[in-house]
Amino acid sequence: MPVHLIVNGKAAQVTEPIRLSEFLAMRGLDPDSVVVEYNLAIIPKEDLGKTILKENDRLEILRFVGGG
Amino acid sequence: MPVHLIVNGKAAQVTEPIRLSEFLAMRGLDPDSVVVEYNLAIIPKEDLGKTILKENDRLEILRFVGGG
Amino acid sequence: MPVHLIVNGKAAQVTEPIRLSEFLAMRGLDPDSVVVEYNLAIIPKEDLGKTILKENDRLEILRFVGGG
Amino acid sequence: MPVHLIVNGKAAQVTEPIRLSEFLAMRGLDPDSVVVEYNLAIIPKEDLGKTILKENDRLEILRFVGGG
Amino acid sequence: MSGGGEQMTDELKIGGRDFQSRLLLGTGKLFSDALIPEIVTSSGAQIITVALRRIDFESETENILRHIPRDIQLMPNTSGARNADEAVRIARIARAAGCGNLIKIEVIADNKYLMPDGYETVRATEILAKEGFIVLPYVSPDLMVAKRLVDAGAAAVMPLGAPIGSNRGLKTKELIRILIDEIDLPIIVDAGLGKPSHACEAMEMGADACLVNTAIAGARDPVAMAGAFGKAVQAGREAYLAGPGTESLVAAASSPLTGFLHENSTGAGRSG
Amino acid sequence: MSGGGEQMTDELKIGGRDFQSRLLLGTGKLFSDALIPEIVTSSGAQIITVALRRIDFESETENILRHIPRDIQLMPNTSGARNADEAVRIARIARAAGCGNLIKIEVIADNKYLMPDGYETVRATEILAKEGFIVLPYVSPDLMVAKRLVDAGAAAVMPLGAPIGSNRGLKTKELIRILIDEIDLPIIVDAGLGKPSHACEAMEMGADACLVNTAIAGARDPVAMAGAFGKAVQAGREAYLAGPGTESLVAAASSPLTGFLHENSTGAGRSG
Amino acid sequence: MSGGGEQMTDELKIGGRDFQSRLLLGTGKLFSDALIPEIVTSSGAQIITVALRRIDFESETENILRHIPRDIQLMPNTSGARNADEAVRIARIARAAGCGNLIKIEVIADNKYLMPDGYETVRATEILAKEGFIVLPYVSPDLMVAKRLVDAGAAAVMPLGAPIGSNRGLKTKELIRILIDEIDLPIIVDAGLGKPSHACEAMEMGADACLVNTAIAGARDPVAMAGAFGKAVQAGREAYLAGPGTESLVAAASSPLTGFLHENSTGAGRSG
Amino acid sequence: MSGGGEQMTDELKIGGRDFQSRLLLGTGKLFSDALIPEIVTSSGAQIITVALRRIDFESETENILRHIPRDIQLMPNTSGARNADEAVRIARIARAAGCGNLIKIEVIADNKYLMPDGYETVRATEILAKEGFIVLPYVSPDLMVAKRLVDAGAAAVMPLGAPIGSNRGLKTKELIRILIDEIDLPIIVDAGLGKPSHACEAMEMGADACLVNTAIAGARDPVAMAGAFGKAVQAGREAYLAGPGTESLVAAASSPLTGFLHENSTGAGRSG
Repeated sequence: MPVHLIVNGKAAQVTEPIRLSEFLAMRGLDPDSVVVEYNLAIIPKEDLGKTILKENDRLEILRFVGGG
Repeated sequence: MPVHLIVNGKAAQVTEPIRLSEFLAMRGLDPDSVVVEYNLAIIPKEDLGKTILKENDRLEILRFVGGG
Repeated sequence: MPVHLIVNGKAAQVTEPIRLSEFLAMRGLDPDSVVVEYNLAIIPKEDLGKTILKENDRLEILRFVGGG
Repeated sequence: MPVHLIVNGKAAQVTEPIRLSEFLAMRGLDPDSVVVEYNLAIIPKEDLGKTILKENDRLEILRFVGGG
Repeated sequence: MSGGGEQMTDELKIGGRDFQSRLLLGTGKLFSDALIPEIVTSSGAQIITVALRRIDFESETENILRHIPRDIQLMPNTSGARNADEAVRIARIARAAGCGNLIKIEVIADNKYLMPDGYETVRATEILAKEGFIVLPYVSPDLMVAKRLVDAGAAAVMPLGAPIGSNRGLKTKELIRILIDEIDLPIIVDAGLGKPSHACEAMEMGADACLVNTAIAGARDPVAMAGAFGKAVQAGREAYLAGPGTESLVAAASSPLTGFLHENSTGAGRSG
Repeated sequence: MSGGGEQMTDELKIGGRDFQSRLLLGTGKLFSDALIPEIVTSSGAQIITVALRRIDFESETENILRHIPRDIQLMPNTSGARNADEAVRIARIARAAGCGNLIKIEVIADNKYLMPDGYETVRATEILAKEGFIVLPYVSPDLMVAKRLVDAGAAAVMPLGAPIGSNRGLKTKELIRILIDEIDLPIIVDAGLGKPSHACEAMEMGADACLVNTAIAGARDPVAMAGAFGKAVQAGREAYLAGPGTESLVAAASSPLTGFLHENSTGAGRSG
Repeated sequence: MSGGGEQMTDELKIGGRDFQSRLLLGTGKLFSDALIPEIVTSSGAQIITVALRRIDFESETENILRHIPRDIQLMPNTSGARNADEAVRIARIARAAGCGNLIKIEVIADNKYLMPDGYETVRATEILAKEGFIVLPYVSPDLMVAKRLVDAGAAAVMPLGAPIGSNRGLKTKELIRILIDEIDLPIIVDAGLGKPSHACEAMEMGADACLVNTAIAGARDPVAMAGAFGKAVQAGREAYLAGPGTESLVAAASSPLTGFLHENSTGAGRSG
Repeated sequence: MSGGGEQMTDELKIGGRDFQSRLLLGTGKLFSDALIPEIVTSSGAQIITVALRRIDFESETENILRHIPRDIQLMPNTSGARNADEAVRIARIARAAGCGNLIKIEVIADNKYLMPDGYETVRATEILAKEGFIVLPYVSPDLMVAKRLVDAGAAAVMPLGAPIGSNRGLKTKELIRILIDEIDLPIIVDAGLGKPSHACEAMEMGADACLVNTAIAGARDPVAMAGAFGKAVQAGREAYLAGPGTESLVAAASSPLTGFLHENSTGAGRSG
């Protein structure tokens, strides 16, 4: 059963409840270079494998970029 | 019996309960050229004769001056 | 016999020796609105009719224009 | 017989015709630290001993100082 | 901020009233209030600020109002106020005293540079606008404060050009320019203008008016200086409406570029 | 360099004639010479420059002089001259043409910035002053050149504020200030003034007059801009005579420093 | 704001850490983040700002952090925040991401001039300082806002010199001077500095540091420009500590005033 | 006037010799000549001016030359000269005294502002260049004088930024800019630079070098100030070569314009 998510403000879905670390891997993202906010809470790198995505979860996947 | 007042932030007194208009006259002030705040309420010129000073009244007697 | 002139820095000629006033008229110029230098001498308006152009004369015909 | 000189614009005199090098020594000046103009000609250091002061000579004794 | 249009109808609108003059006068520090009528005449000013102070029983001073011509619009200020509440209290007294409902908000808690407090000024503006005052707040030229003043119901925004009384000129030009561009209210440059050329420059940039006090009161001849400011403000306004030409880094001849007597001249310069 | 005195008699003296207006006008680059009468009226100018050029037989152009009101003092310039001799020649032609003996010397050999040649200008001034001309030389603001112009018999010195036609303003203030202080002739700032505030500032510094051309001719509305310059020059002059106050780095209250309602207040600031 | 003292120990103290360099770098708009190490080296900077943004899944972009040398102090900014709450949220994410507790508050709701919102900035500063952040707020140079930031627990105040990215220079000098005089926190001029001379001037006035981004990123050679800014900031700081001489309106000979060969000379000038 | 190119080879060429430093030092008004070695070291200067004066038999003063390091290029000036002939005489004495053939021409007849005399300076340059001197004339920033100096054989042109010793800064920017653009010789700004930022700005504009005296000698700590000027001149030079970005009237975000957390954001601003 598909899981519906809001990722960076847009609708997204995965086919089954997977771990956050798996989601990042699917998107080709290195956990070391992103910051993940999961339902408004920041997830430490070491906990990415413990969190399992469920219906209506909201994800913000962020990165540091150049800024002044 | 003397009446104690605070006039422009300083202690003052009159020997008996008098009218505001009389108080101004005693101080040599023309009612047309001052603004009187009596216990935080502004007293219209025409009411200066109706107000009788009583113990602990607070008066602010003000005037317009040059300002930028 | 043609008369060769230098007018405002350029070669010009007239078919015969004519007066300066006639030359101006041929060019459609009002003597009142121009200044004429004839062989480096300024010709007063009243003398324009007295001066007869001859071979190799140099004319500067000038006018006042806007300037700062 | 005294010799009259103009030294740096002022009258001066020495009791007898002496050498420029002697004159400098009398004034306590190190020949290495001054520049001497003798009757409008600059005297090289090595010639200071060859020049003998005579009546009406004009001397400029100069030095380098701070300047911008 | 202002549009252009026919000069005939180029009026400053404040609180529903039209003013021909774009110079507002402060009356502080004059060596005699008796100069006011002459200063009003020479400057052409139609709006004048006054302050409210406690009577000093020890010294006899006159009422300044008797020197101010009848047809002049009074604009009491709230000087002396250190926060919004004090400013509101002063405004109410001034109105009750019959000075009308125009009020210049001035909230200052800094004694050295007399810099206004934008936050408290917004608060006071909000309260007084609701009570029907025509509120002209004196502020630092800060865009976000100005936007809040718009929301609070201000009738104009009065940014400072330099500290009060410093005569230093239009030192905050960069920020005032932004207010003129972004704020849809009259922008009146207040404080710091020390010479007529400063006021003229503010007007050329598109400011809607200038308020001047110290530069006039501190001149050797205040009446003549008031006249000078009046003309300079008008000059700046007219220049703004006339649409100035552009600047260029190199020269551009003002006399024709054909040479005077040089064949094929591509131009020997000439001036203007 | 002028003193002060009663405004009634505050006139600009050039070559023995008195002028009420301290704004001189250039006439180059106007889109129509027919604007001149209106520009003269709006600006109040009494002295106007014109240039002399070869007739172009191909294009019909009018004589500018017919647009210049009778009572205006003409001041032909020597634009186009690259050296003293050419300037002298132009001056003589202009006088012979009946334009009077006022002449603006302009000797320029630089085509990009149109910077005047001080050395040749001094030479031309010397020759023409001896011939009875009233000579107004246009120069860079160089003190030693100005001193030589005094010796050469100039009637005024006209330093540039910025390159001709650049509209950049009073960029040479520092050097013009020195001329005003040291040269005992009228100092007329010529070239570069782009806005009325620039001219106003020059006058406040003590310049005796300003000559403006491009800033007026290049405005969207030259007549209105001329009026603005006229007022600004007057404002600056009046401010100079009125004796401006001094600048200060900190604030100086313009409303009284006793607080409004604070006991023992040493003063909460207030504005102006 | 800083005192003087031995240059050996002239360090910028921010949040309990000492920095030798007084130039802070922004990293926006570089054509390649790979330039960062060279820019850091040439400039000597020890504090660097970064921003936080959503991943764009469509375009592959690198993590900027891998280009930033280990010993550099990161200072994330809250750009993108339109109010205090958003700024607080970004700050918390940045800290959670391991960037340390230094945070530059930037709250902007104006899209044209990018002017910061002082009111919201004070609010965010208050919240974050309580949570243990070292807060460096970016603001307009307003004294009363700066005083509130002191009360709110800011570690420094960062006033703008001109709008972000405008390269216009130290246009708010007049107001920054007041902050330097009155605020007992490091004053770091941020935004608008377009050339090394602008940063140098800020430091000479007594600013404690400068933050530069656009002027370096937009140069033809950003590495060389970063070096130039590094030297200029140091030069300005050293000049401030060295105690500059005073200005004078007239000249003061730098060579001795006795004439060279003139009897009784009271001095023919000479230069420097 | 210089091109760009590799910094390795970015040298100032004067009279056939290459200099790495672009800061020239004056030595007047130091409270002790014994400071010179330290000032030379801190500033990195390689060219130093000295003046020539009559011995004062009443007061014992040292020879300044013994304080000037061996490898430094001396540049005597002709201060005290009031005309070309005197300048020529001083130059010849200086050379005869073994100071080499570099000479700074300085001809001044004005005692208040110490403004140089361009005409006499050109004459002296002509004579001395023919005699094999490397001539560096100090002048007002006048384009036509500078052109004559080129023709006269000058090795550089040294325009003033403000009156000698005034510390007023780069007040003649507008005119120096023109020299830099038009004159094909090194332009060395001399006189008036009061702070490192002034020198930095001159270099950013493209000046080839700066000569500083009073600002260093008059500082509380001349050695530190000399160091500051050295760095500022280098910073300005590097910035010039690095190609600064352009100025803009509005802001340009330095952090990315996508919002932080706003869907479809067209950008909430952010700084730099």
